[in-house]
Amino acid sequence: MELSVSMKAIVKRFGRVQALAGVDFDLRPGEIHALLGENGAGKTTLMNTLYGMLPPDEGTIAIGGREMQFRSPQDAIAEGVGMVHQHFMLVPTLTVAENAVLGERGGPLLRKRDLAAVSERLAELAARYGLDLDPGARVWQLSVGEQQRVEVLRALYKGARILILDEPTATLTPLETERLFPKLRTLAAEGASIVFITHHLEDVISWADRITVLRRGERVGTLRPSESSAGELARMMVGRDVRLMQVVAGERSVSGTKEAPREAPVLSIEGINADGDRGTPALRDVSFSVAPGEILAIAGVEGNGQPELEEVLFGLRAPESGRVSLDGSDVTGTDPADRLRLGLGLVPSNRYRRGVIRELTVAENLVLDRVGEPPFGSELRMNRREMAKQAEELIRRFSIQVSGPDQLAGTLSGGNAQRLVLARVLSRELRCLVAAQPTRGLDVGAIEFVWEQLAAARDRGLAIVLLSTDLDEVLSMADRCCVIYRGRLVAHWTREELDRERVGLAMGGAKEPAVAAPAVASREI
Amino acid sequence: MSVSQATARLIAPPRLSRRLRAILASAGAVLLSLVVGGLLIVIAGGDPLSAYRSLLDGALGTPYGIGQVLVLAIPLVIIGLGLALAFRGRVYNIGAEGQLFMGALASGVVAILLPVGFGPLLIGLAILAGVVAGAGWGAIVGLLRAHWGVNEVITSLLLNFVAILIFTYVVRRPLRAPGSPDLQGRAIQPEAALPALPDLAVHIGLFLALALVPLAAYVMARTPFGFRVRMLGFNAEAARTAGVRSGRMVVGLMLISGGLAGLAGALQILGVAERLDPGISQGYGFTAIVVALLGRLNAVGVLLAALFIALLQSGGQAMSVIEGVPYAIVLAIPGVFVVFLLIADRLARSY
Amino acid sequence: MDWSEIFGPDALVVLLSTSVAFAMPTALAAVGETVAERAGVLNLGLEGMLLSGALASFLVAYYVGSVALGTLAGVAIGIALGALMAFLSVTLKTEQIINGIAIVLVAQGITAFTFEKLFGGGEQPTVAGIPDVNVPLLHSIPGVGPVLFEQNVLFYVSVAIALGVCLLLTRTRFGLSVSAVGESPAAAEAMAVSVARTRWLALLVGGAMAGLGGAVLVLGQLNVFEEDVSGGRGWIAIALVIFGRWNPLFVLGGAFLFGFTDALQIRVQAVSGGIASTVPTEIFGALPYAVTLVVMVAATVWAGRDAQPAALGVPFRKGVGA
Amino acid sequence: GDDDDGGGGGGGQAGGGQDKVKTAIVLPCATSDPWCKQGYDAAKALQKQGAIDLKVTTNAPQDTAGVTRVLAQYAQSGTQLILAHSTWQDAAFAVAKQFPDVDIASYAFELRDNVAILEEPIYQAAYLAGMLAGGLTESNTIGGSAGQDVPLCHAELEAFEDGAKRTNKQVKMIDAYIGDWNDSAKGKQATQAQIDQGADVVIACGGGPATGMAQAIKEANISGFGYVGDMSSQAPKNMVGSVLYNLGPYFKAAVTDVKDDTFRPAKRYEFGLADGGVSLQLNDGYSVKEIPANVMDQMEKVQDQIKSGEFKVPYEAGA
Ligand SMILES: Nc1ncnc2c1ncn2[C@@H]1O[C@H](COP(=O)(O)OP(=O)(O)OP(=O)(O)O)[C@@H](O)[C@H]1O
Ligand SMILES: Nc1ncnc2c1ncn2[C@@H]1O[C@H](COP(=O)(O)OP(=O)(O)OP(=O)(O)O)[C@@H](O)[C@H]1O
Ligand SMILES: [Mg+2]
Ligand SMILES: [Mg+2]
Repeated sequence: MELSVSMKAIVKRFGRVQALAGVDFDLRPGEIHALLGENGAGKTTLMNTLYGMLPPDEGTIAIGGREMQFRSPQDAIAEGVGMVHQHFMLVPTLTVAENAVLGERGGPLLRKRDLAAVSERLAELAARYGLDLDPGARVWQLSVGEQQRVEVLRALYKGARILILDEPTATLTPLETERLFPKLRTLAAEGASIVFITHHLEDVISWADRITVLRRGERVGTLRPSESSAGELARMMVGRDVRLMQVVAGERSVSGTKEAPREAPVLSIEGINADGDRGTPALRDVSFSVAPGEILAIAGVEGNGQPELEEVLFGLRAPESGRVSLDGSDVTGTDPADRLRLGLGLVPSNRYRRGVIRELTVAENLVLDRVGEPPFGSELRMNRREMAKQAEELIRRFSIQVSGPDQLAGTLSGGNAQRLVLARVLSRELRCLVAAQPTRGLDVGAIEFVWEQLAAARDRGLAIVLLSTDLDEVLSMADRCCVIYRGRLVAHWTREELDRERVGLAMGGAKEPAVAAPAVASREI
Repeated sequence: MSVSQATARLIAPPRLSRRLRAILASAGAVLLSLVVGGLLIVIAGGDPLSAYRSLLDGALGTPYGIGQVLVLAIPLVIIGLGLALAFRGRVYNIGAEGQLFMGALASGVVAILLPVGFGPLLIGLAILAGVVAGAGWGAIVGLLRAHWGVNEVITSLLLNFVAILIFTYVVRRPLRAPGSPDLQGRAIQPEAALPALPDLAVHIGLFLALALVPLAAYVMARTPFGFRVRMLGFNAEAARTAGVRSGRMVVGLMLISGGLAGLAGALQILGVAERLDPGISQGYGFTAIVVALLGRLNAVGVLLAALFIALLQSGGQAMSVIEGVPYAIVLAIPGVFVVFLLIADRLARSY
Repeated sequence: MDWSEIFGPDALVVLLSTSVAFAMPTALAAVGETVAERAGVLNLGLEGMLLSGALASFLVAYYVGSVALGTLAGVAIGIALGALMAFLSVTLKTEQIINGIAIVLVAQGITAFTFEKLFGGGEQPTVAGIPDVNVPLLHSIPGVGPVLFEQNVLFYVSVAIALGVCLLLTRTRFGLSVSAVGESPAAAEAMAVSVARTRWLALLVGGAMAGLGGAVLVLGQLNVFEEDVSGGRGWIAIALVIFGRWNPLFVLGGAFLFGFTDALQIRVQAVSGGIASTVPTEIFGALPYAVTLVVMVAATVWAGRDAQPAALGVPFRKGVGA
Repeated sequence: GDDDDGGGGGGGQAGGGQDKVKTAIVLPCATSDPWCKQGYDAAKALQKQGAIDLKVTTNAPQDTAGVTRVLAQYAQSGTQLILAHSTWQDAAFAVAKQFPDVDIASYAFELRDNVAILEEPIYQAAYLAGMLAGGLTESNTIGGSAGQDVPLCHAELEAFEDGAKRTNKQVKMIDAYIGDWNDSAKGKQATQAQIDQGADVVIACGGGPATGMAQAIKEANISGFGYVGDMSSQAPKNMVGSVLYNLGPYFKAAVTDVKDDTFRPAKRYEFGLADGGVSLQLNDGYSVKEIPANVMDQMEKVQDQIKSGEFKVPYEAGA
């Protein structure tokens, strides 16, 4: 049978970095093909060359047996290649239909009527593949899951027969994930070829027909799920054995909850209401508190208020009403500078937006929030020597892979950037830590490290609020767990009550009357 | 992409080999713009070689000529330093011209009206008034942006017009020079005039400008404040998360850059015009933007860029006088130069 | 003072019709700038483009004797400077603010030089004006008629083009690409919209509009050229884009509001006669700037900043993700 | 616009060519601008007569420091007399102090030993223009627009009004100050506003306002007076005439003083209507309407009275 895609010996360099060192990859009609690898292994880069976004430095690409030289996505789209990017490639201010039309060749005019025709066609496709969507909605109004559907729909609208999905499940609920794959299966059954990139080994095992593993720009192998196991795949990716999540979780539960002393809460919020960026309500009457030595997980799917909660907790967003207290004193109106001083730390959900400053060195980034404080100098002079010393120390302690403290932070891989953020935040004297999506997009090795750090911090007596969309993370780390849905806390469980099914359902909005307890505050202490 | 890579590149510390390439690029740009300038001179009917000789001669041939270059460079350096700092924090103050005029006005009012017989005190007060007024005028912009996110490019730009109108009113009505047929304000008290260096005929504000360069360099590179400014410029969100109070920083940067522009205005009044006179500036506040950016938002760079632009303008005037080519050519050459510098610089980076 | 001499129906019609006409150069430049900024490029070179457009159109009209060719020449030079801006800002990706200021400097020098070279020492040259044309039927509509339909041909052309550009942004594929490129260039590029190409075109449109504005100023209104004839209109146009929140129709409206306050202050001086001696004329002069400032601040406070294209001022580098 | 005569600055022979005064004129605008053209023409005329060696700078910078550099450059290169044709007192003083050998004439309002004052009594001619305006107006409304409300312009507009009142008691005058010397579009708008208020004879003060005024009267087909230079070519049918400022007598006097070594202590040069320094030049092509003969007679009579010193036009500089 003719291969739908055959990539041979693809090489791609970025300056001195060799992202791909001669990778072969092929794709059969009607198959779902998973692409696995650590952060920075080259998965996205490989697919970008297939999609015409990046020209390969060496190697050949054939589609349906014909060799291609894509100079732009335009060429690839014309050959039936569609891609759903890791970071969605949608213009938030435009409507779904406008996003679909974008880049399409055709007459210069684009009248209301033309857009209406597009909408109609989109609605048709949506109905056929069960991707319900309003083509007239503006993208910024859509949840992440919906945005992903827009991406898929757009690719189909453009006639994609080869569909690439880059980490499609990273931001979806378990429920949404479960809905996505059957749809992909339907597509594949109609003859389309699908590649999906993921870090979730279970998804791979349950849904892929074949699996290709990349490591450091090279292909380690291609196999079938039946020939493999999660542990095996993890070893292939990392090149060594990895303690899987359950292990970390198990250890923690031994040293954690059971004996954790119940003290007065460090951080508590009451009746918080807050608006999102576009002025629509994002948090409604949210209350909770967290005590020293415990991790309170707030689980939720993207688009339900986690980022806003993160911001309100750290003083980056002013709530419309409600109260935030730290160690008993009201800090509602204070800014991050004040809260840092009071011993609150934040591991931000978007590490490049809030966590590191790419243009500064690793050493500078490690003391971002402490310049001017002893021992790093005074307001009149920064002590560069102390900063360097601190950097060396933290780089060692947190195993940050850098060529030296003067390397620019922007050149770090995602996992290392996250280590840097953790190193900075945890090297302060903290009373309380807000950790938002601390392992998003990280590979298994890096996740392991972050979890260990958080658990250790908790064991040192920190109060930790963990905001996460990742069910595994919540199940592994939480001493207590709430679910946030549409801006409200809808459930509350202790560690003993936690259950994958329950949490997953609650994150998806399903009612669970048995456990849901609105009077969160009364259950504490 | 929250941070402009271009600014990032401007702010990032250059490496040595890059520095060499940058120097070569600048040299190339100088050469190219001299060629284009020469072409214009030929069109105007002049001889480019002798024109350029007279450019250098006029600017640097005599102590007085050198002094004139310095007189022009002083406000450019002072304003340029403030703008460099503000631009590092991505606070785009386009209103230095207005801040200069407000500073000049306040300092002139003090120097004309305050009955203080003791020169140094009067000068000190007049300068202080200039700094405060410039800073205050800048602060309006800063507060509007800090509190409501009002775009500072526009507010500062519009306030230029308003400041100049206020200045015009004062020199036309309450403080008009008696007998003047035109827009000229009263002369300052003789005690308030800045002493000038002999031969060079440069007022002693020169030393202030020169002292500000290392000070600004120190603030930018060595103090937590300078560091926070860079944080803000690279990534305002991350800076805020790391405890930088961005609102205060924006207001602070507007106070500083406005205050320095006000200082420049005060020096123009006390050292150059010695009266309230609209002729204290012809777009210095705008030229200083070019100075700040050409100087790569770097204190020493600002000094060099200011000297270079001043040399070009001053020498250009000499050239037009000696060679009889229209002065308008001189207006065009800095712009042409900047364009070529941008191109050459960019090419040097990519190869 | 008799306010009916300003706001009475007849007076108001006259006031509106002059302010609409005088605001036209600024309005054209501002609408063009809207296109460029919507595509993510802050073009501060507008003043230089207006000025060059003014000179080019004047020279061609003067030597060739054709207003139409003169207008085209103004547009052409605007496009040329737009191309320079695009080359620097899009192709070379150098700092947009400095590019714009450099263009203004070059334009000011070269126009002054050229004009002096050609006409120095002679009589001040003038070109023939364009007569007003009353649009049949429409001009007799009470109120609107005299304001909009008793103007010169260039005025009608300008209105048509300004509205055309508004439609270009809202009703064409190009307009959609412009919005996408200014809002999220990476997404646009992924959808095969060339960011570089779109920004180039947007800057060419912006340059053309500014050049046209210069032509309208000189050929439609003044019939003479002078050094710095643009008189800061380019800067005001940039302010108006932000004022109009990047919506071409609001920008157009803002330009006319600015023109109206400017005409109003002159009118108040004319009507009041004596008032000029008691109230400082500078207060009148400051009125348009103050109104613009206040409305802009109010609009920002009220509606927030989100109208600004997210990628405004940020050079796009292929392959460097967000 | 370059006009170095022959050798220029380099060829200064010691002693020999003493009869030609080495002169430079520094102009704030292009020589096509009426103000600068008047100065330029007067200097050129002296050059043609062989009285001076002439160098010209046009479009000089507007800032005091910039002008100072230009003037200093001339002073340095052996120029004897600098005609600084704008209100450049401070720059002139600075250069005069630094280069005590040079003589400068400028629109100053204080004297220095080597800086002479040029006066511009254009208001005298404006008075005559006003007299005609009074006779020409049908609406009894006249207008004047100026760049700034400074004494020079204020006096001109007041004199225009006074003159008009002399021939027509009912005349009402509308003033406007546009706040800008160069913006012709605003100047045009100001005149149009006055026309809308019923003005049918207008005058202006300043380059931008005057240019704009010329365009406005042409469009509205009403009458107006040119400012400083002969502006009739800009509105050939509508310019009644122009109030001229003739620099010939001024420059001639200054050059003669330099030549005769009588320049110092420097003096105030003032040549009014009587001395040909200002005049009202009528435009033959004017055709909006007939100038009433009696008004013309009256005007000419007053003109003679001014010349003979019998009548003095009041100088009202404003607040
Ligand atoms: N535009 C670029 N410029 C320079 N280096 C790049 C660029 N894009 C990717 N790289 C580098 O190439 C390598 C492969 O990156 P790629 O994004 O393909 O990894 P990935 O496997 O998709 O990782 P992740 O799981 O984090 O998404 C990394 O070292 C990365 O830093
Ligand atoms: N240190 C780096 N980190 C991230 N990306 C890099 C780095 N060095 C190079 N790249 C990427 O490598 C590619 C080539 O770099 P270069 O700077 O030469 O190109 P460029 O400036 O984007 O070129 P052009 O102006 O033609 O678009 C770019 O896509 C750039 O993003
Ligand atoms: Mg990646
Ligand atoms: Mg990836």
